[in-house]
Amino acid sequence: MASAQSGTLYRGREGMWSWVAHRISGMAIFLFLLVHVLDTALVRVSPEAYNEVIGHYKTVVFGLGEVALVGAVIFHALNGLRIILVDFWSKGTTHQRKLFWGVVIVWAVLMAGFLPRHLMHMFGA
Amino acid sequence: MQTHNYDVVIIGAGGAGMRAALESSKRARTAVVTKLYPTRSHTGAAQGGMCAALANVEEDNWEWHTYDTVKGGDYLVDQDAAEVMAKEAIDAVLDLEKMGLPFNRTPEGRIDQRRFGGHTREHGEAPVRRSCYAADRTGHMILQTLYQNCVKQQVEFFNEYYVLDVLMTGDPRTDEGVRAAGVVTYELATGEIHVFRAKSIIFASGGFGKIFKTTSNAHTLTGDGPAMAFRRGIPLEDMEFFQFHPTGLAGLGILLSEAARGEGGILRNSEMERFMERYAPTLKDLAPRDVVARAMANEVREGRGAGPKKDYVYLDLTHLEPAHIDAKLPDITEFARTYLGVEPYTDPIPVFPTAHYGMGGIPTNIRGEVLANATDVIPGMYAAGETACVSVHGGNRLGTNSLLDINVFGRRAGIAAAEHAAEVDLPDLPEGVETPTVELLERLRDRPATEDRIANIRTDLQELMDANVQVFRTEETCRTALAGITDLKKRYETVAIQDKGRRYNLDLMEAVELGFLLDLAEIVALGALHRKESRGGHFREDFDTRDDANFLEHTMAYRTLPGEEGAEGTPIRLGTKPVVITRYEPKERTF
Amino acid sequence: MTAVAEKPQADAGEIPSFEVTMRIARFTPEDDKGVHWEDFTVTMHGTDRVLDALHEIKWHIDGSLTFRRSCAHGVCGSDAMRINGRNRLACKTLLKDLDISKPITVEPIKGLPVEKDLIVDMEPFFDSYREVMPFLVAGGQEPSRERLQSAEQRERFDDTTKCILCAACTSSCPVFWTDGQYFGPAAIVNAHRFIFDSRDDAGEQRLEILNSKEGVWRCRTTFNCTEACPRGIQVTKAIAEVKQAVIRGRV
Amino acid sequence: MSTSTTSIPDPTTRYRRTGQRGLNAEMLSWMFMRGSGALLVILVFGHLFVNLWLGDGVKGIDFAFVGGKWASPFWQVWDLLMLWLGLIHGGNGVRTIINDYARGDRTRMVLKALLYFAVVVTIVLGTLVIFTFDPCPVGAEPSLLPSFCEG
Ligand SMILES: Cc1cc2nc3c(=O)[nH]c(=O)nc-3n(C[C@H](O)[C@H](O)[C@H](O)COP(=O)(O)OP(=O)(O)OC[C@H]3O[C@@H](n4cnc5c(N)ncnc54)[C@H](O)[C@@H]3O)c2cc1C
Ligand code: HEM
Ligand code: SF4
Ligand code: F3S
Ligand code: FES
Repeated sequence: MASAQSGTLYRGREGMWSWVAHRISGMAIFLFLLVHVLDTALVRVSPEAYNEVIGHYKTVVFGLGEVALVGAVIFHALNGLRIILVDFWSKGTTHQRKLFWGVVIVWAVLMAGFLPRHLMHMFGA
Repeated sequence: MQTHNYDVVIIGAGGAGMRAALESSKRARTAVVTKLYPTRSHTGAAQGGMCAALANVEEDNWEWHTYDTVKGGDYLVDQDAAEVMAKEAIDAVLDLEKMGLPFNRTPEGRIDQRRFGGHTREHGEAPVRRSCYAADRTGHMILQTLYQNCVKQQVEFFNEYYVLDVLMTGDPRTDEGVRAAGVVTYELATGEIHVFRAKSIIFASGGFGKIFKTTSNAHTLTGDGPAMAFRRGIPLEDMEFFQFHPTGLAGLGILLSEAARGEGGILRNSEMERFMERYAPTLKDLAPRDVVARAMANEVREGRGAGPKKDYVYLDLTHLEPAHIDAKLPDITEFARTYLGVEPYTDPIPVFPTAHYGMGGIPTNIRGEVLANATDVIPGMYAAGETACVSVHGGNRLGTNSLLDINVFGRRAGIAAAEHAAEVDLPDLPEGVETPTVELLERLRDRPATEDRIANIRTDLQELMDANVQVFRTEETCRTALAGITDLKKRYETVAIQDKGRRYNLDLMEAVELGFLLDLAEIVALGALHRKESRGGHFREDFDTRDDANFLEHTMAYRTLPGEEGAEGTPIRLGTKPVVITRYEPKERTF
Repeated sequence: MTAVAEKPQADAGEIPSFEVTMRIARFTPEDDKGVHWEDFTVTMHGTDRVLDALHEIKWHIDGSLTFRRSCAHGVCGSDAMRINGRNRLACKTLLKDLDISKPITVEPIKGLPVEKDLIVDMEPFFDSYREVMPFLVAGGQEPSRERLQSAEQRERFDDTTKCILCAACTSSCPVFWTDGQYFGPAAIVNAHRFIFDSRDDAGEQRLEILNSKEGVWRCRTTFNCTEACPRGIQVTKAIAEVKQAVIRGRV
Repeated sequence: MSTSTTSIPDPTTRYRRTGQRGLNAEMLSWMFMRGSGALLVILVFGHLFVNLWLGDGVKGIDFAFVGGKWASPFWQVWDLLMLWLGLIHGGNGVRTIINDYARGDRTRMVLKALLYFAVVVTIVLGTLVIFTFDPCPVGAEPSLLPSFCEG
């Protein structure tokens, strides 16, 4: 019996890709959250330990990671709201595609606001 | 090989088959054997509606309906059958409603009704609103509703099993006391042969429109039922009567329901003239199909066709409100958009007659029992639907009467088959009943490769039939067709298939189906040659009037016995059967 | 008459013929080649559909190419397949609407076991359908005439009556691909058809059936089903309505 | 041969299911995802806003900053809610993902066990930290501590 899974990638549209992104971002945030709680727990060990670990967050690599994380959180949150609208608002399903592009635009705006400031904090004066 | 024992075996799961199954499975152990998943049956393609004199929107009664049916069928209708159908139509519609069919509704919440070609009040005075409908998806809803109820009743289906042979206890042409015994089937998924023993068999295998090239019929409508019945010695009735539906999408044959005209659509020629006013002053665009189809073909012949090749006319809906079109004709307007790129709101749709419905088929009486000849029945054999010829459609079927036919006579056949099964024992089958089928398949499968293809033969057949046995026929064209078919049959004897596998061998099945088509096409052409008159869907240019003195009778085509000589060098012997006339004496048809 | 002066622009056969390459996922259970791509180049015409191209191949090049089809105009639901990565009916997809400069990929629908070439096993699909009680259950005294239903009540479930059980939706659903137990959009659509029928009395039973582990909650609103449905049914909307009905505990 | 008429079972029997009335786990989980999601929007954005936007952004985060926040019961409750909701929401989401992709019952069991373990440990740990947190641990280098520790 042939595998049912073979073949080309399914060419879904906004609905499918937003779901993929939602899933990936959710998973990423969750993993980060696990780590984040652990590192925050270091405040119980000693201020030095905490500050040392948290110091890593202030490096460039982590700074960029932070950007990705914030991007993921914002997307996940906005798209989560879109999903809630699709589920509970009677016109949500009709407008899902518009809602998706709304999410993208709001995401871009928020990121555009956050990025310069964050980078400024990271590298800046 | 596997053997199954049932009381009733139903061949086909279209409207007729499933309506029969709903009755029969309540009363007897029933198997429905179908080459398609039930919901793929072509009943689902029917659009316009199903007539019954419910009188929900205006005065109507079943006698007017009977009259219209008889007149529409050009008096070749068996009037006892037409009465049964028109009378039981009302319950048939109400039954479907109770089963859940979502009919369109009147403001009072009753089943809505609309006009349809040939349906009139007061014996032809004016069009009447008689067709019960669900948008332009009535057939779809009927098929779904029947399937849903089969699921509810847990009817046993054998899906994608091809019935390839029917078994009786003898040969109905020669033996006495012949009765039904079973069917031989081919399981598509495995290539295995299954024999179903049965006390009653119901043919409900649909039409055979694929003998023509331009047709509204599905690829799978290859007349398997009538062809295998014929090969086993059962006669076929009135096969020369084939209906050409006026409004097929030009070049494609996809149907645009008569409901388009029922809702106000108008046929126009290249000069945008409403030409039906000339051919049928009273009913105009809603005259019976044979009249309209011929009028259209005539416009094209006389040079008033539209398009670059001047080979079609227009169906004009542009004067209708888009909202009205969307509510009442959503699917067919979508067909025009999808397949021809025409926007029906603003542009007229190119249409031309398309082969649509075979009035003829396996002869039955009003209980659905199959006839061995003009008088005797074969106990345990039943037929219903397009495959059968009761004959309620005579020379020309009225729109909506087929969905009615499958429900009324499907039900009758189902009940009769189950009742018969309760009274008799399962007949014994000798060893090796499947051998002819196995040999047929092996022959097709094992032939050495050839240049020629099954598809080429089929295309040649369809083009031959379109050119010679379509809306207009003459002695000469019928003879051309017969000679052509003889040649094609020779080619068919040697042609090879390519797929040699066992599982899902549709290549092989198409080859078998072509064999059926060739047999049926020959019967159609021979019948057309011999009926030297014009009546209903059969129009002979060399005999352009109806001739009741000589031809007010059904044609019966029998397969010749070994050694017997057939008509015109074919393996077919022609006979007749009287038409049942109860109260409507034949009159000239005017519309 | 409004249309007298107008000339329709589209004519069958007007668009010239063209060459197109069909890249088809082949699988024969009787050899050990597994699933593999095969290319066929055919000459097609104006209004030809993908189904016509498949026929051209089957009838004139390779008779063993196997696929289901019947009505050839999008009403029987036989020929759902994955064309250029999306589920469509082959008989409703015009070649000229695809990019014919590249090969057109044709694969069986996803998530159901492939039996041969483009044919999949439909039984799991129909099993789910049968499980949602897809039939009218009307209690009470059987009326002698029809049951009354207002035009608005009839309109309430009109969309979902159009389903032709082609499986394009269910086999486009990412949840169904990974979890074949999920009822799938088609079954929910057909439950919706009865849940919202004013004549029906078994809505609560159906809601119960769909309020299960493999029921409506598995749907993650990816909308692939809605995009795939050849009948234009608002599938995700129907699912959302069923979810709401389950939450409220009634229709 | 006895192929007499067979009795046909009542079609509705097959469908008379017992149990599973009203609420069930999948539905609760579905509603919870939406409810917690909506709350998390406020919590997470508030958190990000305060931590990454106000003041010096990420640069400003250190023991003193955290200590300063948790001195206030408001932020304690805020972070606690965020911790619980976030982890249960995320954990439930990952559970769905595991259900979707894990082939075979064993893998699924193992993965889910790991997940539940991680979620429980993290929640317990996080809760403890928030409540037992001492912003001014004795003996720590004073410069690292929040300003109010002095004296
Ligand atoms: C496009 C179109 C529109 C129409 N519109 C209307 C309308 O508006 N009103 C109206 O009254 N009529 C209409 N008709 C006519 C009507 O729909 C058909 O005549 C009728 O539905 C036939 O039903 P049936 O049950 O006899 O056959 P079908 O529905 O064709 O079913 C045939 C069944 O037989 C099975 N079968 C065939 N061969 C075999 C075999 N060898 N072994 C096993 N199974 C087999 C098939 O699988 C199928 O299940 C229309 C027809 C068409 C084509
Ligand atoms: C910030 C506000 C948030 C909102 C509005 C939100 C919303 C949602 C919603 C509605 C779902 C359900 C999706 C579905 O059923 O299809 C979901 C799933 C999920 N969320 Fe969130 N969420 C948020 C924050 C988080 C956080 C902080 C995490 C990580 C800890 C997270 C991890 C997940 C995961 C892993 C899934 C499962 C994804 C899937 O099944 O595909 N979410 N979220
Ligand atoms: S809902 Fe649409 S896609 Fe799904 S089976 Fe029905 S018709 Fe096909
Ligand atoms: S594709 Fe699947 S996830 Fe839901 S919206 Fe359609 S059922
Ligand atoms: S062949 Fe019937 S839907 Fe395509």
